[in-house]
Amino acid sequence: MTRNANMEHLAGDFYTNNFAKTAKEGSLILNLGPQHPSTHGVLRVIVEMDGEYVMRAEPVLGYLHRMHEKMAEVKTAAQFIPNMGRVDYGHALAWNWAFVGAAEKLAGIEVPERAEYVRTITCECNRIASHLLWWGAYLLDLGAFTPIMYAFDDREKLLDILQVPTGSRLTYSYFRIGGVAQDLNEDCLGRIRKFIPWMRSRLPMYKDLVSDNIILRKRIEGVGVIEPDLCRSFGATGPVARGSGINYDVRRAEPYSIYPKIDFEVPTSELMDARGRYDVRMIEIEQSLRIIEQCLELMPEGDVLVKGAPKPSWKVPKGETYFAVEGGRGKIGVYLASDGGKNLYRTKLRAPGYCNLSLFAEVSRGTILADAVAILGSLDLIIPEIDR
Amino acid sequence: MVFSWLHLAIILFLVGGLLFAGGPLILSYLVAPRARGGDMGMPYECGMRPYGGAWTNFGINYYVYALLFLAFDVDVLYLFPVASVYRVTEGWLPFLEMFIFLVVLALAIVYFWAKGVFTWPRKIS
Amino acid sequence: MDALLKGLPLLYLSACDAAKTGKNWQVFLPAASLVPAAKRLRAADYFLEDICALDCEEGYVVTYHFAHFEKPGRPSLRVVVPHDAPSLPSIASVFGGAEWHERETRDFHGVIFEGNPNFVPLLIDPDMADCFPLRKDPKSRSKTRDILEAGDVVFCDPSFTLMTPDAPAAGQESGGEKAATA
Amino acid sequence: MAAQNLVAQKPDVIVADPLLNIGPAQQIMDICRSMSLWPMTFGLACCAIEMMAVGMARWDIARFGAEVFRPSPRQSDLMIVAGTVSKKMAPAVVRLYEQMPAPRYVIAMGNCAISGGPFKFKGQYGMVEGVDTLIPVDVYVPGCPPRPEGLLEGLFKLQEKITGKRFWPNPPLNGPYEEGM
Repeated sequence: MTRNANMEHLAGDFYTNNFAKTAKEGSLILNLGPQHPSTHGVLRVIVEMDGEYVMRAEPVLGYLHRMHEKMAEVKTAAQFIPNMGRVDYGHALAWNWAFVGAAEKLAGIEVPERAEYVRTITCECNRIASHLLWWGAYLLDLGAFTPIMYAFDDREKLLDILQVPTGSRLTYSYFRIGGVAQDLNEDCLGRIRKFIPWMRSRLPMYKDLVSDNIILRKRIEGVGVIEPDLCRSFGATGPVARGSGINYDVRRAEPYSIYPKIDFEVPTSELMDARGRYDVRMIEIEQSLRIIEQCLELMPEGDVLVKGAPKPSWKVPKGETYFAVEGGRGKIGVYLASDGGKNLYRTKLRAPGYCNLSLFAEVSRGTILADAVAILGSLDLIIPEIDR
Repeated sequence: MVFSWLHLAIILFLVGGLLFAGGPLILSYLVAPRARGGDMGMPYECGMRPYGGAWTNFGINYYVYALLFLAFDVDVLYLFPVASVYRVTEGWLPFLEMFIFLVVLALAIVYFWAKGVFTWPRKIS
Repeated sequence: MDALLKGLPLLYLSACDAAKTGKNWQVFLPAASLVPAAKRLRAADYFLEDICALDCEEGYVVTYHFAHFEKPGRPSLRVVVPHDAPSLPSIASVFGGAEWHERETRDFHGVIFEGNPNFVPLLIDPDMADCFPLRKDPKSRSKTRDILEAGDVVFCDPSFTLMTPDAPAAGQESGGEKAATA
Repeated sequence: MAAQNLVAQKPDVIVADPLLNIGPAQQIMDICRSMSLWPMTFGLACCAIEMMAVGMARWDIARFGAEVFRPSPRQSDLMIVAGTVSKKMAPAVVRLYEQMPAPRYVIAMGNCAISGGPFKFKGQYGMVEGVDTLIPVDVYVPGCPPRPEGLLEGLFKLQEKITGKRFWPNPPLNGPYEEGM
């Protein structure tokens, strides 16, 4: 059937024309486009379909490019911290930590002991909230509406806890260079202590309600198999790599802050498919609870901001540095280069979602569209982190 | 043809049905404001301009599903008369006959199942 | 690390102080030996973390950060490309993930990577594909030696003057223990 | 209202008045419309998560009729622009707005959608500063991201704009809830 490309309405745009150059004649080219319920924001995937099968997929990015790296050049180090809360609103505190840690590493600033513990507790709480957000949204992709209600119910409890010290619900700018902005008062610590048993009582119910549900198991088992070598070739880290049996966690590989003193395991799964990634994230929620518990006991007294902490007009000293943190989605890296000027000379943000998504084209070749959506959800994507 | 109240009821019922279905359509056509122009006429594809028409050829395995549906559609056709008289029959014989009729049809599903029509393996071409 | 890159023409090889710069090795390469070095790193099971271009006076310093799942340490390969003709061979054939990193560097700095399988703008709108936002205007660029750490030099090609501190005052060799993790 | 937005400049995009335009009937129609606004899932960035939180059990937008988040513009009459609109996304926003049947309303949620918000700086190259330069906006909900209560208040403001009357009690200004305002 000749394709009536002359009709202006069906002419496609720059990316589809570029994609269609190497498309097989007679295959259907679809946009799993920017405005799509399963892309969690504005990720666009062009797929070449043969009936139900996805023959070829190409993610197109940039629909939420917010120029973080350009902003870093016009702002001082302290002014850039709110940006860190908005790069990845799922696990914003990990990005705060990455940027602030990089600046401290470059300037050689020592953070007081209590601030390290406050950072670990809030970052792990944020990781649980991020995993709950992923869990609810992933089940929503696969068509189940109830789990996201439970997930958000628990997540709201966490947001109420984190809202007290940080002041916002989602886009935190709570860390400062040299410590944190505010201490965790008794009320907040009490709530965290009450939250841990509550969450532990919920996880078995999640396991019965969802994890062992035959429909979910049929949808994600054997779907989206990612070999370890593929992870290595595309640089996938975090639960995506751990779901393929790679025991790599930045908290263990490049230990920072007080993680060496905390006893927790790094869950990996040999299943290498969407089920493996699902199990890894669910176990990580329990591990984060264990970390928070130990931090609550070991936390010393003291102030949370180092004496003479840098003022907002503080200039980052000359030199370059690279600091990596384990975020909810993988290895978050911040590369700072400064020539001693008022603003940072160059800031490069290494987003885990960016590398995890780059292997989607490879993994989704030849699957049916429903599985491609299940693979996309299992990669746990937050689009502003990918587009930066 | 003798006119009886039953016919009137049927006609009224027909008109009621038409009104019930057509009413909201006509009403909304009259009362609702209408938006026109811009990309209203363009097929919606996640906010992007679609590439090429959707008039492409389909995979063969959909044809098999159509066959299966047809088999069971006709099957139900035969069950209607049986259902209407089933109450007055007695003994197990009619049930047994119907059971054999259904088992023969179920063989079609077993055959397709064995051929792997219901599994959608990954096609790495 | 030097064992890994033996036999390749290098410009400069130095071990850096990981506590401050986060990197263990810093290798300046000519553009020609980029792909062979990437192949060796791929064979040694390193994965590409990211590609980041630094706009300095001498040109764009394109830095490839690598990391390893088992072995700690972060080697970084650096290539200096001139401002007027910024082009490099693509390593997308070796590391699949490099295709996006290279397209992003092209979007921000305009560095051309030959051999990239799908070299269209990735993050920037195709209509304004040539705005190259992260390019600095010439007067606000600073020298590479102001930013980059020299580290303790293992090998330095005589022709390579980028990192040699011009004035003795700037010759602060940062000692740093020799993190010779290959 | 911002300077002429893009859609207003397009001569062929018009919303024709209904054939049968009887005042009281339209008022009843407006009350029904405002009580069953179907928003389109158009979450762009951080505000999308707050929009999801509004749909969930704690803030429960279902009490006000707007629970059904339709993915397609064809079946929705309220577009909540929740997040930053980049220049690459601008044509898609305009196209989605034009593909919505009349009557259609727009809530600009979050500072990015209102005026570019935190990403407005000198030398900014990739973002549309304010959705009202693209499409006509009915209600602006400030905040970065606005709290779910803020979005609910925005929905009430839109319902008030459609019907001219506020149906829900005003938020307690100081102290406990005050009777009818």
